[in-house]
Amino acid sequence: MAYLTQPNYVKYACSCGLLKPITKMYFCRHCLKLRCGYCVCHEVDSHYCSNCLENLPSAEARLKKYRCANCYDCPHCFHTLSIRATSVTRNSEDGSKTASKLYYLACFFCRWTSRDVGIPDQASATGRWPERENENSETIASLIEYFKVLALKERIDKEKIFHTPRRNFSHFSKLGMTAALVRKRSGLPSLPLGRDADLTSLPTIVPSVASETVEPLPAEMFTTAPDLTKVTTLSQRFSQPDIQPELTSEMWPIHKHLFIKRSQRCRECEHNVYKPEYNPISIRFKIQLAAFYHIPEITLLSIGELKAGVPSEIVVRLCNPTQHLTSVDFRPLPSAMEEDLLWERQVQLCEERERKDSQRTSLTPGSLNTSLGSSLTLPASLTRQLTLYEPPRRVRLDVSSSVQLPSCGIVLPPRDDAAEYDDSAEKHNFQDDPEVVVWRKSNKAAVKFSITPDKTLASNEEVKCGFVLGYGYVNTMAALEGHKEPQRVELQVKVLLSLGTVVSDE
Amino acid sequence: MELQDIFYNKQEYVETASGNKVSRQTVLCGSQNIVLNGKVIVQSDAIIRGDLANVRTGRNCIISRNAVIRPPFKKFSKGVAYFPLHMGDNVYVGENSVVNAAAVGSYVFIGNNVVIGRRCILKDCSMIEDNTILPPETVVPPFTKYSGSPGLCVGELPECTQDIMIEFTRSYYQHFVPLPQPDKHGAK
Amino acid sequence: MNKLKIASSAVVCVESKLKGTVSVGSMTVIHPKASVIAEAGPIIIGENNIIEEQVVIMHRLKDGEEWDESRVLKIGSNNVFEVGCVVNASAIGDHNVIEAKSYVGEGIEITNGCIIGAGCQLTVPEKLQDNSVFSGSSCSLSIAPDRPPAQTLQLEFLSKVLPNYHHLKKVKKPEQVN
Amino acid sequence: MPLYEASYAEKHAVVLDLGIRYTKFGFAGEDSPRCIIPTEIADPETRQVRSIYSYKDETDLYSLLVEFIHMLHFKHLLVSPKDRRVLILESLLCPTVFRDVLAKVLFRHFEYTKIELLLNLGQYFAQDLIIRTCFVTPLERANKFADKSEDITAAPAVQYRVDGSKTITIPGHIRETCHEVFFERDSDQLSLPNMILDAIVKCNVDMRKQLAENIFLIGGSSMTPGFKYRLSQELNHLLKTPYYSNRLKINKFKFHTSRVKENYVGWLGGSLIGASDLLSVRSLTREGYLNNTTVPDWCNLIYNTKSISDSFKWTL
Repeated sequence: MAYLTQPNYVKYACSCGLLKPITKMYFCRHCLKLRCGYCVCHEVDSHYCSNCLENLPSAEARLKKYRCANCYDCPHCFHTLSIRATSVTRNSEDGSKTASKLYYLACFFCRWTSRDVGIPDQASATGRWPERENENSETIASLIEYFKVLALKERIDKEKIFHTPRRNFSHFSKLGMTAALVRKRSGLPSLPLGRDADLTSLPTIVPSVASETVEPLPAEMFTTAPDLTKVTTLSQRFSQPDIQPELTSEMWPIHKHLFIKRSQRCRECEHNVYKPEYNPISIRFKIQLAAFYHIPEITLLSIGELKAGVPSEIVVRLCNPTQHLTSVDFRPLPSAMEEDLLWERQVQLCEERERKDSQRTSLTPGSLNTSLGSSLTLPASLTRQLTLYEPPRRVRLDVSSSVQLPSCGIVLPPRDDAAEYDDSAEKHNFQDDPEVVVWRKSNKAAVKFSITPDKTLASNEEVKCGFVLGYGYVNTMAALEGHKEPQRVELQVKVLLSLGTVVSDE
Repeated sequence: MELQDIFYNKQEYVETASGNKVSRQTVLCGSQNIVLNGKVIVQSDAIIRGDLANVRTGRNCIISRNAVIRPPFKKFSKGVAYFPLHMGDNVYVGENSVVNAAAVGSYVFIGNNVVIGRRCILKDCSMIEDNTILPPETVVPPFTKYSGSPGLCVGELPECTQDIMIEFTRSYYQHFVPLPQPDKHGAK
Repeated sequence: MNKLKIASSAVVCVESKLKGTVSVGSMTVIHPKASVIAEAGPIIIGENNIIEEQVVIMHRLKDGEEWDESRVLKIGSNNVFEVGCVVNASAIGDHNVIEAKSYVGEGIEITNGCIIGAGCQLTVPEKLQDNSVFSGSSCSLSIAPDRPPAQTLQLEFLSKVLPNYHHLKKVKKPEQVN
Repeated sequence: MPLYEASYAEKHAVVLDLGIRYTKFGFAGEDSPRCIIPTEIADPETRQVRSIYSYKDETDLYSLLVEFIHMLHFKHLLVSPKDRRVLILESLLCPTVFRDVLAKVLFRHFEYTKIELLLNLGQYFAQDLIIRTCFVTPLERANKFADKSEDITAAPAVQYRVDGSKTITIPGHIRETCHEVFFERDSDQLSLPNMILDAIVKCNVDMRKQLAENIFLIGGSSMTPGFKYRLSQELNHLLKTPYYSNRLKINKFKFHTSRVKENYVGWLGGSLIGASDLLSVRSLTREGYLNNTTVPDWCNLIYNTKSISDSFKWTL
């Protein structure tokens, strides 16, 4: 839990240069590199409602504007509204009384109800609540049409400048209605009708008329104070961007915004590092390559008293989460200059890759205009897009202490879930140096080493130390990809420990 | 940072055969209706209202000081009913928190001073931050973090939350040890 | 003078703490671990109230004051005090809901039909408007069109079930406690 | 069926208006933004909420923007940003650093395909006075209370509740004067009405009358009650001062009334453009970005070439 509530004492350097706790990192089994939420590509996997926990297929979700059809949020406090029933007795025509139930929406937090704003009670609990229409949507739709024609006109004018007219340059005009239908079906805004459309007849729009008279404020503004319980707050207004009610009596229930499940993809090899199951309540995964399950975890166990310039002992616990025996060793961090060089090399690699990629795509690197021209002829997605890479950052390990690392490597046995229930103390025959290994327990080992906070540190300044952790990793992917034996590789990761602040001498 | 040892007074706690450690300073009303499924810690002044309806917790749960576990009620046209409250495995309930939920999944973290309103449903691998007020009937989906008043989703939890919670509750149990008794083993 | 007066139909669990002169009206339920502390003067609790566990209702003695039999804190009827709320109000009317872990400071007069939302901390001395609803981290105020419904059904259930599990405080006639 | 697939793969363009205080974000071709949220994000390191514009340097801005746009996509819009087109509405006074970093974030981090930058969107609707640079930083709520008239008797005070522990009394004169900042004449003669008149003075004589009769106010601040009234009063007043009366031969001002809420008119303009085909003609593609690594800027002469100005004129 330390990971959920405490500050992150132990950080690993991701291959993109950022420092993150191990729980927020991934390990790409294909590139054998660490990734983090920052340097993977996030994709929306599925949409679901956080209240009814129902999945919505993405096409349907898009149609519903990514909101749940059945669940509503309170427009007052944004908590989910509950449906409440009241029973009413109605006098039917023959004089007998029939009891029936009527439903309304109520917020159990701020006690707002749909009755407050005059929404009539509904006869069925799942009944469709009345919706408000944006009164401007029609005007805006006609404006959109107008602009499409304008834009098309301009495009054709441009073409006259840049290209000699070509027949059938547009895929859409070639297929005419079919293409339009396809677009419509996929829920995209329809494109202009094509070059053959009659450009002389612009859709008529009513131009806005300016007026000289401006309404002054009503006189009550200066005499009566507004009742704050009846005026909405800014966040209440902005929760309904199209209506933006100013009075609480105009607030309507808001369709609950959907939540998403995301999958994450390594940008380098395009394999998924994380893919959730479709079911919103499932906590399982289709693909789960969290670093937590692949690289040795380091936890701080104890820290001696930290005084500037005085050596102190720290104990860390190493844990091997994999099913394979591994060995770890400690190496000093590269110097600032080496780090600079490493980083420059990385950036260069990234640029090279980009250059190669851009040569591979059919487009010749040219001016802005050529790319303009090409995007005219082909819809963007028809060509394989050129990828831009994000250059890694320089790892910023600002350590403020020197470390005396253990010189020997440490072997960590594989993870054994059954060991948790096995109370008989297992005996490993590891030849450990008692000066290094404090204790061992199944796949874990506690290791101590000495650090010396820099002499220059004032009291209350933070002590950080770092090292490079080398570890063996058994690549089972290789076995799947046709190699007979799982490949054993030696990997490295830079680790930064935040040890707390220097104690003053008094 | 690994948990430090948490000491308790040996006289104050009762340890059951299944490893539950329950303080004598708690109010377990209707104890015949309360099931603690093993290695559960119930700390001083916690209240579990088994008299209202059944309460069942999974393995390796921690119920901190002053927490109240209280089955929720619902009004019907003919009367009220209290619903049983089920809690999964490896759940942590922080100090001074009130849990009125209908269901709490496994690997759930509830911070200190939290109010979980009536009939809330906390799904597996979710987290409620300190001082959150979760209004009645809130549903907290997996891998989300709720905070504020009213509690709203403020973030996501790491994908390995399940193992983080297992690790945490297990090590909490391991570090929850009786005070060393100086008269008997003064040396240690 | 510590006098305890409990109406015969009231349910007051033994694990609750009543201190000072407290009178509990009929059908009122006091859960275990609730405290009603009358320091400055008597507390008179009306009918059909629910006082849940860890609730603290305090009639606090201010500096330099002494017990005054005539300084009564009156709590009306049909109020619900939810788990862990702390109430130092100077008066409480009827049909109020003081939700879990809320705090009502001294000098506040709770009228009728008010809801103090969970976790709200009210400290400015004032007389609340009828049907005030406070909620959220900033204690935003709105005025409800009507008061919250009475918890009659819950009271019925509790007064049936609690005696099966708890020893009750019963006082036939005013009892002298040292 | 390449065409069929293509149109499936083609994604809805998004329109982003990063205001100083509030950000409007939504899909092109829709009548209102999907969300209006404060332009701020919790700093990934310190968890402190910071405005995007409070950046210290380029790297800082880069991380803030990455976090912010990530949040916009995965919490509000719920679509993947990859291979999407985005239309950015930017202020005239947007710093170059901000533009460049934004482009870098969008292309490199989120892998957008195309970015379109738009300036001054009001034009197509009516006329070109855009009040979006000014934002008062009062109590948020002050927006609601303040009023603009020059009446001398102060409006009644308002009791504003802050938490359960404090009540703030907002005196009437504050309610009335907190927006005075727009109308104050400082040493540079830069009050809002001055700026409007100066803009008109700088225009061609033939256009002046037309401009003055087509004032269109957009931006959240112009939504305060009485704003328009006060502005018209001020304008008419200033017109009578010798400075302007010598230069301007206008006798009246006319205002347009927006059909939608003023604070997202700018966004709506973007949405209209985004829905049309203009986007594909005038946008900056990944390839273009790779070759130049700069973003076209209206004030940079390289980009402000004749052909583009021509087409702008044409659309006017």
